[in-house]
Amino acid sequence: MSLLPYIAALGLPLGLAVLLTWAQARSLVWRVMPFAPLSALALALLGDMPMTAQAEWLILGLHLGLDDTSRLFVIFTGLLWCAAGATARHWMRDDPRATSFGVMFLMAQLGNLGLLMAQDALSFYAFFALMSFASYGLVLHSRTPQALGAARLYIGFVVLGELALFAGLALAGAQAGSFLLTDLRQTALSDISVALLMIGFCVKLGIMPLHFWLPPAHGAAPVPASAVLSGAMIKAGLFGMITILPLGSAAYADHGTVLMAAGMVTIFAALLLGVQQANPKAVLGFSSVSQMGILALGLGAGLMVPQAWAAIVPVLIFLAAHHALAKGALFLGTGAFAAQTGRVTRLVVTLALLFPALVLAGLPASSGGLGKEALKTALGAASPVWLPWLTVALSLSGVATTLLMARYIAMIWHNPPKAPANLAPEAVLLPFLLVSAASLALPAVWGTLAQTVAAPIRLAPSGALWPVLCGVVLAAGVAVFAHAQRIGAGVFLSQLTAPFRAFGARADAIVAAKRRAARRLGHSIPKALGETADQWRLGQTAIAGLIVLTLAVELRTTLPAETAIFPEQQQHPMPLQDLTLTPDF
Amino acid sequence: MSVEISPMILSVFVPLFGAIAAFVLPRAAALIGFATLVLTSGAVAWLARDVLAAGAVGLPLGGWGAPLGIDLRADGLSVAMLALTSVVGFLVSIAALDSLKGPEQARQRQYFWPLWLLLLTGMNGVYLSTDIFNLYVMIEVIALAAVGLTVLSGSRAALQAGLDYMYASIFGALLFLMGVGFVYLQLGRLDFAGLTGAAPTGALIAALALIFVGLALKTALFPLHFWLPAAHANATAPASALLSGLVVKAALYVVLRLAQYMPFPSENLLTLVGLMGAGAVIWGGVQALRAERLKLLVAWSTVAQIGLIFVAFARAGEVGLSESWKAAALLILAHGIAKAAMFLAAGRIKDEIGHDVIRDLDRTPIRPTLAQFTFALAAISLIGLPPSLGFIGKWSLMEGAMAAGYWHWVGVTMAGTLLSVAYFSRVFAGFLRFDRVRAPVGEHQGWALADAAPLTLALMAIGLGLLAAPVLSFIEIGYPFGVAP
Amino acid sequence: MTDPLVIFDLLLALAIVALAAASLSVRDLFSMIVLFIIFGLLSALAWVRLSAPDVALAEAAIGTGVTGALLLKTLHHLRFASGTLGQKAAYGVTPVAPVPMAVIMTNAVFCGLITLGLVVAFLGAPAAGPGFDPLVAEAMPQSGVEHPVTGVLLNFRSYDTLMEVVVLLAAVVAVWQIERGLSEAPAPAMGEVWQGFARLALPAIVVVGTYLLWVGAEAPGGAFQGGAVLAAVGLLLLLTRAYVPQPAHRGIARGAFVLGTAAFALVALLVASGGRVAFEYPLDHAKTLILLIEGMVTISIAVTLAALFHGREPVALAKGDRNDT
Amino acid sequence: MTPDLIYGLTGVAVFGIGLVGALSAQDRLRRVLALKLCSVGAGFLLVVGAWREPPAAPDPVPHALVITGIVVMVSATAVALALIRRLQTLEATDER
Amino acid sequence: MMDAPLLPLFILLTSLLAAPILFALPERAARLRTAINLGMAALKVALVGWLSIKVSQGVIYDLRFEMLPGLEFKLQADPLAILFIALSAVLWLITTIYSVGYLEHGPHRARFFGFFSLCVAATVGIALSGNLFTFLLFYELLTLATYPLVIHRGTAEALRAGRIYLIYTLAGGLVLLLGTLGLWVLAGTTDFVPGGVLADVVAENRLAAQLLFVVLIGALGVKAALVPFHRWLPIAMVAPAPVSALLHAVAVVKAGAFGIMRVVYEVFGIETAQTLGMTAPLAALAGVTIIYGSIRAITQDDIKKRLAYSTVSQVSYITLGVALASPIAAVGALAHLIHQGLMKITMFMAAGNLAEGLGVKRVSQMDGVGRAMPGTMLAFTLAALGMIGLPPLAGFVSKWYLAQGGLQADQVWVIALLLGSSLLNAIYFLPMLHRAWFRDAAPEGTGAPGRPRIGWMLAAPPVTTAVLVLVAGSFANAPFSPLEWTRFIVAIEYQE
Repeated sequence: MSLLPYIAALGLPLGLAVLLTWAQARSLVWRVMPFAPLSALALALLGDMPMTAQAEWLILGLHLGLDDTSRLFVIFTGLLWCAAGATARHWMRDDPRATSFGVMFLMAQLGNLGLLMAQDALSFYAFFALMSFASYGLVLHSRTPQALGAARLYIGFVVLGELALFAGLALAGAQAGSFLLTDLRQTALSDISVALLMIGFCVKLGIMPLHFWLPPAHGAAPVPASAVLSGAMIKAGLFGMITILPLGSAAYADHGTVLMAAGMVTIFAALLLGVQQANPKAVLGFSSVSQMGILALGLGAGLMVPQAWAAIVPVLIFLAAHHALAKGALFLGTGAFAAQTGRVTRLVVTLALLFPALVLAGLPASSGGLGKEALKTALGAASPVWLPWLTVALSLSGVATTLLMARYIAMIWHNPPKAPANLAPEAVLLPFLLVSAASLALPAVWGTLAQTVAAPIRLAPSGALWPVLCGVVLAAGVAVFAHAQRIGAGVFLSQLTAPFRAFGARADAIVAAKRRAARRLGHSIPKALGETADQWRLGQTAIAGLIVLTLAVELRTTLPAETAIFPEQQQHPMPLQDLTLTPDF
Repeated sequence: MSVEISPMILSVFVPLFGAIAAFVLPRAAALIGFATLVLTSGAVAWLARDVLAAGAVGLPLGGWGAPLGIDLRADGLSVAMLALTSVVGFLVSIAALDSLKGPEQARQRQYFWPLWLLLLTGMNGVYLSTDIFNLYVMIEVIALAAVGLTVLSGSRAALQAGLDYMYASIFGALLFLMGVGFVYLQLGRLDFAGLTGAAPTGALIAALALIFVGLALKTALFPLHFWLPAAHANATAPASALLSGLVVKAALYVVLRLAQYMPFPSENLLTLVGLMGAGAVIWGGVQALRAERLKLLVAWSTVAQIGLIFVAFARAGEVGLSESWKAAALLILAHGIAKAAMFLAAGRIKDEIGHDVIRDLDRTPIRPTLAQFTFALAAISLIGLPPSLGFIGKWSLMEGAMAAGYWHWVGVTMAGTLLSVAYFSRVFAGFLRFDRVRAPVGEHQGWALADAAPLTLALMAIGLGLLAAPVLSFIEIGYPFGVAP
Repeated sequence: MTDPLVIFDLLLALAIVALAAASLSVRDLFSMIVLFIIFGLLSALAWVRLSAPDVALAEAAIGTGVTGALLLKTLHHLRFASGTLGQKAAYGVTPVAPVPMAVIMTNAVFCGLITLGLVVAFLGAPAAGPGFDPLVAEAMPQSGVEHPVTGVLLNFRSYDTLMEVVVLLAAVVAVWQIERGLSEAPAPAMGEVWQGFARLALPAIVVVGTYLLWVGAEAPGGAFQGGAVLAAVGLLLLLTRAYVPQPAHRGIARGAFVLGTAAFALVALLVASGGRVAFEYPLDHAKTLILLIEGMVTISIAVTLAALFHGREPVALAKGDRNDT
Repeated sequence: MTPDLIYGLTGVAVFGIGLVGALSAQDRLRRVLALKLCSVGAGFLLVVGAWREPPAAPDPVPHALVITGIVVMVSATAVALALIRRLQTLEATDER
Repeated sequence: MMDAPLLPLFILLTSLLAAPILFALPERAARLRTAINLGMAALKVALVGWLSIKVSQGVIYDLRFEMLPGLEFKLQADPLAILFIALSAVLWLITTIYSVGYLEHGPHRARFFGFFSLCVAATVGIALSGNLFTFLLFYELLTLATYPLVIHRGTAEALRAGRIYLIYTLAGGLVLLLGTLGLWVLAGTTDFVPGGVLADVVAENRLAAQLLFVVLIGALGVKAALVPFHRWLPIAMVAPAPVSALLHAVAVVKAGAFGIMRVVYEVFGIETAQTLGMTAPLAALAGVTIIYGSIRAITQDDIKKRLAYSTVSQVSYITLGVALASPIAAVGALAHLIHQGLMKITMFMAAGNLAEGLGVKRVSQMDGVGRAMPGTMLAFTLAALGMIGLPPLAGFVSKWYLAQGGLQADQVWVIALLLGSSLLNAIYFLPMLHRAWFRDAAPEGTGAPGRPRIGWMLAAPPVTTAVLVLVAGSFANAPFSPLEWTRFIVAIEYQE
């Protein structure tokens, strides 16, 4: 198998990054920035799986390849990078540090795509590190104190993660006797190496308590960067676990337990932390943390019960895609929202944002709902002890996400993110809408896209509405409560009853006005009528009129046509003595 | 030789002799008048006993018998009217004793009694008559005496009102007389029995129209009410009570009677009557709402109430006439009693506080509480709240209308009731508001004899409602309208 | 029916209608009254043509004579009271806002319609309709009088007649009640000739009146006509100031007013014995009783009519008093 | 063409004329007179009703009724005129 | 014990005859008036006690006389009547004591107590009415007797309130007249018969029966203060405190609610009403009223106005219970008739005491009043907690049965409604309690300078009724408790 496709796929971002350092080519590079992952995408979409290539010659031997799993990752990651690139092109147009951003962006992209294609531990580690460190630049980009702090935190965790990963990979390689990932997967790794690997990847995933870096970083990075950070890059942690850990072959009950517990804590703790955030992107960051908790549940279950892994992994992939697209859409939407200047267009964007938000929250029949249901089903095969808890946690995670999404929607209105000064409002809309549409369409296309691993999703029930509803209701309640808190209970109550009072007052006023008018009329009309009647002596006229009327009425009724007014013969009508009148004298 | 005297002739002649005596002996007029009322009431009670015992009774005066002679006849309805007249008259007389006792009213006192007793003669005559020409003469007796009572105070307003009343009265009587002429022309006789079953011809239709309009004018049925408010509002209190409570009822009674004998109050004519009544209910109510003086308000309420009586009469059309008259009769009785009470109470209020401007009723520290209470009680009956007689009348009205499907009359009645609530509550508000009074509000001063008569009347108006069933069965004695109940 | 009489009837009818219309439309009130008096007299004539001499007499004496005198007196009073006495100018009593012509026209149209309706009704009525005549003819022998009209008035329908006297009584009570005070126009000056005429005429009129009363039993005439003629005596006495009512006479006057009513009613009541009802005079005494009643009623009528003409109750007043309310 | 027809129509006409006057006249005296005309009209009607073809005597009852009517009318007229006089006096004294 | 067939009449006469005597007494004869008042009230309680024992033994009282052909004035003492009559008798006694204290030096006492007696007579008459016609008679008498009480103060505001009251209630009465007539014409009788009298009519003339239902309920709904006819009630609270207490707890609104019961149970019959499809809309209307009244109550600062809106809400529980057409809900409704009366009268008397003793008329002035008037406020607290529905107070019992009834009738929304209403009750009552007990009085002005002097006649009645609230709730299952009596009635009405 030729290495060429891989060179094309990975060389394109690399080449562009290099070109970007050349001033003359910059504008061209920026123009094609959205298409940087295109070759990788094409490879993933068109290539026959599995396909591998190696360049033993490069460094310690570079093994690249794609299989059914990584291919899917490439697809949604690439898509997201495309959209982010398109956004970045406009976002960075007037940025003085655009070049450095572009380079870092492309490098991170290279790392991301590369690690998905890596087939050996070292290249994997390298791409992984490339991605992580390049991202540092993205996080740092704005150079604000906030960004600096976030970056500092970020880099600290990255370092920690890289160290753990490195140690883990090293140990694993030692135990497996090979650095090929396939070998690692088949080896029963020692507990410690698995633990180290888990730490490394969990830092990337942001599983608690290793999550601290994530929200600030996602909040601080520019919109296109945070979209890929949250959508694409953190999935590298998942991908790493799936490809490196010996899941499905060996049981690591303790690890699984820890991971699952952490996941569960993460789901809800992220909620608690997230709702306190004022920066909408930070809220989204916590939402990502929370969502990764869900993934952790699946991973943990897989660690605990290897038999269940086969059922779990397709779902995890789906969930990753789902989260990547939805969260990416949300981040891009945040940018799109920030780019809007008018209230109406903001409202429209908010409405559009509701779709990915609800998808994320797990609206039935959306990717969120399906994914969660599928996960539940898959987890059914795992530990029966944990199952009810998992089910509950998954369901409640819908509530949690809904709450976070509500918080997010509230916050983009309260603290609108800043957009670059001269950004055309409509420029960044297209990527956002594209990713949103992709997110919505995911359940529909997944079948054709994923083929072999799509079955659990196809079979999953559409999911329940109540978590979302609960979340909405709770959010509304909380909003009301917060509103009340802010303005004081008394004021709030009066606000609450204001419509009633207003209605009552209005009704009263209308009635009063009507009554006044009626009274005026009621006084003036009879007065005028009465006076006129007196003055014109209409009563007299009425006498005559009434006689005429009575005559007419009586003639009309008692004299039908055949009755003669001039009877020919008039009989004396009655006998003169009438006994009925004098019944008893 | 023993003189055999019928109570019927007595109930006409006793007041007549009383009037003569009161006129000849002005100093003793009050005493004579009072004694006459007692005796007349006795005669009526005697007659009522006879009627209860024997059903309708008749008396062919001169022994000739109708149609040549004139018959008197008393059935339940006539005795009920006689009783109404006696009772109300008696109580108004008591009130008059008090209200005319001042030295400055010597002249009024001197003429009040003869006129009132002549009025009584006329009314009792109407209720016993069975001859339409005799009715004409009786109506004229009533008219002259009533005009005399109207102008008793001698004020210019009263005189103007009295003159207008006089014109209307004469006019109405003349229309009636012309109608009598046509009846004679067609039938050759004038007794009620002769009217029964007569075929409708042009002459009789003309007679009907003339007589009906003449009576409508006399009873002040809208739109022929123009003379009434001023006349009743400007008369002295006892006179107002008599005029409003009793006099208009005489003409109303004749309408009822003629409807009993005249062969053709057709459906359309009844509709016309009902419409006029509805007009009266509305117009009278509206005018009462904007009346500025208490007595004027009460007078307008009379217009409305008379309208209501006619609505009751027309409530179920031609077919229902044999029942509708009872509702009308009940309302006549109710209104007679209550309105007399109300006018007397209004007079008492005016006497006590010195004016009867509704707007200023709440500015006076003097509160004739008993008179006000009486006024309120009378208003309850006039509005038609249970258990008053007015309520029973209204109940009968609406029941019949409903059963016959004449919903519009139900609507009119309800509208009239609401209007009456509205205009009477204006007065109540004046009675009960205290915050605009400058001086300390006077308390109830104890019982005043002058309040006894109106209070009794008002209590009767309320309490008779509980006795409606016997009253109803009484007026059915002799089967007016020929239908056994 | 001969032609000349029909023509006479037609002419008379035309004159009556024309006079009626003229009296209402003439501007001057005095002319109005004069035209009315002529109208009344012609009507009486018409009633003679309709073989109703009693009615004609009553109409002439009371309906036209007394009414005319009352109207003239009132007109005189009005002109005096409003300070226009002696002026010839037409006088409208109350200055009221004029009624629009449209309303008057409407009235006229309505009245025309009514009249039309009444004409139709009249034409439709039986020409020689049923009546009381057979009943009267049958009952006359028991009435105690020969003249049918008197029989009806004082026997068959004497209740009506009693009430009619009561109406008269009511009128005089009402008039005394209404009119008070001294503000009366001085009587129009009467020349010597009038005074002499009055002296001569009075006995004659009294005789005529009494005669009328007396013949009432057999021929046209009777209490009302006689009373009216006798009232003329009173009018003349009052007009010529031959008699000035004194407060002291009030009692007598009241007695005279009620005399007829009281006697009538008493008789009517007292005869009700021995199976008879009120107003049923015993056959043997019928004529006497009727004559008694007639006499009393005549006196009352005469005095009452005169009093109605005079108007107010005679009262004693200190000089300068204008009113005695 | 008999007298009853002629005078009957006369009566109705007089009644009608009186009616117009009673409704429309604004002068108090004239209204009284108009009413009197009406009563004469009514009298005509009754007298006409009583009339019989000459050899026969007329019905006496209507005659009696008309006489009663005349007396009643003169009473009413007297009262109305007294009212008018009294009112005029009051109005005149008020004005002065 | 002797049999006295005229017993209901005597009960009616104790207050009906008292009225003219009280009117006639001169203003200064205060002792005599008090003696008559209390004597009559005590006599009535005794007679009612006797009557209820007799009725529970199955004696039937039925007095009638004919007013119009076929139309009777009819008094009957059935268990339902006893329920209402006992309430009014007991509360009359208590309120009379309270009024004597309240009006000790006020003007127009003769008038006040006269109409007060008439008002109670009318209430008793309403309870004892054996047919709709008699009911109408007393219903109108009630309107007329309460009008002078509402405007007793004679101010412009009182007059205005009185006018609105009069217009609403008289219009309602007129509509009731129409309905009664309609019933008379349709059914030929107006008698109250368990199971209704209209079953036959409904079959052939469904629309007319439906119209009749709407007319009758609309007419009665005016007095029962159902939305949208409730407007008069909060306005009428300008009346003196004892009048408000009586109006809200016993007489007027209860007369309306009681009338609705009679109409639904004994004119139409619950099955017929259901067949007509009229109970569900009625229940919905009651639900709307419950919520609406509570919401409006929240923002009222005037104590009495808040209580008035609370009444709007609470009285509709009764209507709701009737309209749910389930026996258990009916038990709740009937029990609430009593319980709400006890609770609301307590609160109004307490509010009157606050106004009298401290001059406190607004919620915002209530800071620290609990310390100033502990007895009164304790009573108020008990009643308020009862209103919210805390066990073991009376309000809990009725709400519990209503909720059970809602379940029985498969109307789960009722539960939500009751919960929501309780929540709202808490929202508007608890702040009052919080202010009264947990806040310090304002240093000057609004607060109480020291312990106020109110006589025992003012202090004792609310405490008494509050104790009754506690007892009625705690001993709900004891014999002769309102609840037990209610079960007895429901067994009759549902013909079980």
